Amino acid sequence: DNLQNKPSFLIDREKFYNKSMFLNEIAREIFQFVITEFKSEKNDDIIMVTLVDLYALYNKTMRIGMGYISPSEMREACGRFEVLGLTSLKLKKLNGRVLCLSSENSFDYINNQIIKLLEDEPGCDILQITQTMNKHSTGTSWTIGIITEVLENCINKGEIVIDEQLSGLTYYKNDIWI
Amino acid sequence: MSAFDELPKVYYFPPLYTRQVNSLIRRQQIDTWIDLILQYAKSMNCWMMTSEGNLIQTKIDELTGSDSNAIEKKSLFVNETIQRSIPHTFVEEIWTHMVENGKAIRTEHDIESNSVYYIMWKGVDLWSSVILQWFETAVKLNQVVTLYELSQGDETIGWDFHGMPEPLLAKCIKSLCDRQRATIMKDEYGKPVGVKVI
Amino acid sequence: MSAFDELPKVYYFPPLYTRQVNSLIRRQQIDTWIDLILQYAKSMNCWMMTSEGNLIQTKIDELTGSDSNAIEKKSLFVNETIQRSIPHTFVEEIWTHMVENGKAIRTEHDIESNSVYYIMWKGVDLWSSVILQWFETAVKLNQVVTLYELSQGDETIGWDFHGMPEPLLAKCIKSLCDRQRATIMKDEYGKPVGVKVI
Amino acid sequence: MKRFGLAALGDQQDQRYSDVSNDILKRQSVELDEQLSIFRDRLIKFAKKHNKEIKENSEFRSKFMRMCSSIGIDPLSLFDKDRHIFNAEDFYYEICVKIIEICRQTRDMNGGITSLDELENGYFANLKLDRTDLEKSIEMLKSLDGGIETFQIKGRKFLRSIPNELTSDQTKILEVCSVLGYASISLLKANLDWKRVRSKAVLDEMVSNGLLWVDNQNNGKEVLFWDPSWIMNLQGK
Repeated sequence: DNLQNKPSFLIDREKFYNKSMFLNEIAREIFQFVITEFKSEKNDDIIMVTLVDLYALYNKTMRIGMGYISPSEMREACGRFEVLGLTSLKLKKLNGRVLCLSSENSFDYINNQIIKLLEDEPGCDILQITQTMNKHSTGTSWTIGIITEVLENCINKGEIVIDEQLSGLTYYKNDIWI
Repeated sequence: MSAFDELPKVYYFPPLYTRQVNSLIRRQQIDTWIDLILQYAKSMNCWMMTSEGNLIQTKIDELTGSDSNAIEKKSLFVNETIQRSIPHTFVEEIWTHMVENGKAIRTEHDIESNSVYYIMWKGVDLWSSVILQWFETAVKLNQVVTLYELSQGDETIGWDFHGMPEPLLAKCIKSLCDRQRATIMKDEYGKPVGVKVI
Repeated sequence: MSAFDELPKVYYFPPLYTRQVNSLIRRQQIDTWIDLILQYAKSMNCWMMTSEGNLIQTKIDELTGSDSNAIEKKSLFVNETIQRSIPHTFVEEIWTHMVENGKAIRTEHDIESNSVYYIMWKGVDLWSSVILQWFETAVKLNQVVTLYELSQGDETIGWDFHGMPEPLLAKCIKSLCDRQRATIMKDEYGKPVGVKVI
Repeated sequence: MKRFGLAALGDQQDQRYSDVSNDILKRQSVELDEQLSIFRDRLIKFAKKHNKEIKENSEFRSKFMRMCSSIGIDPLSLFDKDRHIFNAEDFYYEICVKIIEICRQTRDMNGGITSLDELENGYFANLKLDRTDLEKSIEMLKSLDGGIETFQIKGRKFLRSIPNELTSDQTKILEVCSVLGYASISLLKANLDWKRVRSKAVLDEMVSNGLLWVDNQNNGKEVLFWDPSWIMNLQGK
């Protein structure tokens, strides 16, 4: 299942009669790529990745030698998932500012995991949180970008409070102020 | 200082010292600080605090009757155990709320260019009731009692306004005056010195 | 010394010399120092550095074959241009990280009570591969070559391990031994002097 | 085992990102540079000579580019804007990818803020591209909706790669930094007439967020707070 070394099928821009067909094919490939590469070991179906991170990784992994796709092609391709019957991943905007591709319930799942982690280890910084969250997966299932947004959301909701020191920002579960 | 050890666990919660971004949470955080200040001042039996979190103990010289202020070295706002302290700008926000809620009254005097606040672990109205109660219990109605006697006299020992700075006592009694229950006597400089409760 | 001028711009960034309090920044800062040490040692074609940041040039007397160490006067950790230097305690923290990452190996000898480190601008394994490559290219397999020849001989000129101190060469070759590709010959005192690569 | 990884986008310590350019070139094997540059020259010649074949045979093209990538050769250095292996737009897409990687890797160094000067003259220095190419690519990145945006400080353009917007006080401090490289409590007093407590609060906050570096060797005088984007104005290579 090593996608990088064995490209199963080359999606060559020039072989497509029109852009739409090309995008459909790209959409399928992106979908497959995300499903394979971003699943966590324990929870296959919990996937969440920012489009920015995905754009860099997908191109560097799958498009080398094929011609990279453009940011807008990536966006458009992801927008076609539903029509193509690829329903398990959807575009979702986090905190009104960062566009992600995510499976259903993944946000709540990561949210809960982080809170649980902070309950056990109060005062982690974002790097520790990201590392701990990915401890059980072979790669990195959740990037710092995703963890940042989930944390931001928790802070906005009041579930997490911050300790801002010169040494950096650390996070605590809020079980004091409701 | 052992008085810090008496404080609730939240005092050792590091995020308490960072101004929280969520406004609802911050509101509660500020309330927590107000409670801590009140509780700390009360447990130390103290009436004044600098804006920097240092309590001020008023010492009365028994011979001359003159008073002097001793400032606690340690600030409530600096937690050495967990090495945290509240940033100045946030401290100011806390005092603003505290004054608005009537839990602190800014005095007219600064110490080392820091403002000084009376810490109202009871509100002015509640204090005036307690004082009134003392006048009734001690059978002091319709006679002039000096503020010095109220604050330092043997007869108020055991009452929790014992030791209250005279200007603060005057403020509390002012509320009795407003209810036509008291008259304040002033010295030749206009400074309140005695009170008659009717 | 012009070698400093060859260093990247970040070497002239004043806060690089203050231990950063922000832990994420500090990680970057330490990595930057490790890169600078490696790059500097490499550009000077030098293998050893004192813990204080002075490179050590090993000079071999061509007649006697004995070696002596010359210490560079200027330390990498002192930047005279911008008048900054790294404090001792922070220097130690950097060395600790560097050793942990296999980018430096502490030698057994101190100079003027400072530790001395081998600077590994290639890792041990990479060096052993390069050395192996030399044996193959120079058709020296299955014969004993002295460490002196490897380090100082004309035949290794142009190879970047030329000039490598013998104890470090021995360490790198040790990794070939572990892979059953080499045998080390020792003198009567147990000091490695030669190697046979198979 | 994965041969590439998100690790590179988050955690630089993680060496799993064997996919290259950054790790091998920059970190472990500076020494490979010379050998690679010879090899790279040959590859470029090869690519130019066989441009047509490479273009037409997608299987070969893919393998060729993968090989380049696996030995740490940036496609941007193989083919410039005018002589691109695919079409001119690909050149910009490659810049897009590289910008994302640079932003992720330097995040801890600069708190997510990089000047366009630094991108152009630092990270893209050896590649044939100019400011307009960079700006065009950054504009393209907008459709990913990831909070990557440019902003200006005193006419100088910066790229912000994490979605936290700067507060107006933080921006003012960066403005002060744009003159000498640093800010300090007395500089802020002199330029903005800020009180000590305000300056301290904002400076501390920016240190916490990784936006400023502390310098306490200012001849025993007050602490200076340096903007890492100043590095490119310094002496050295």
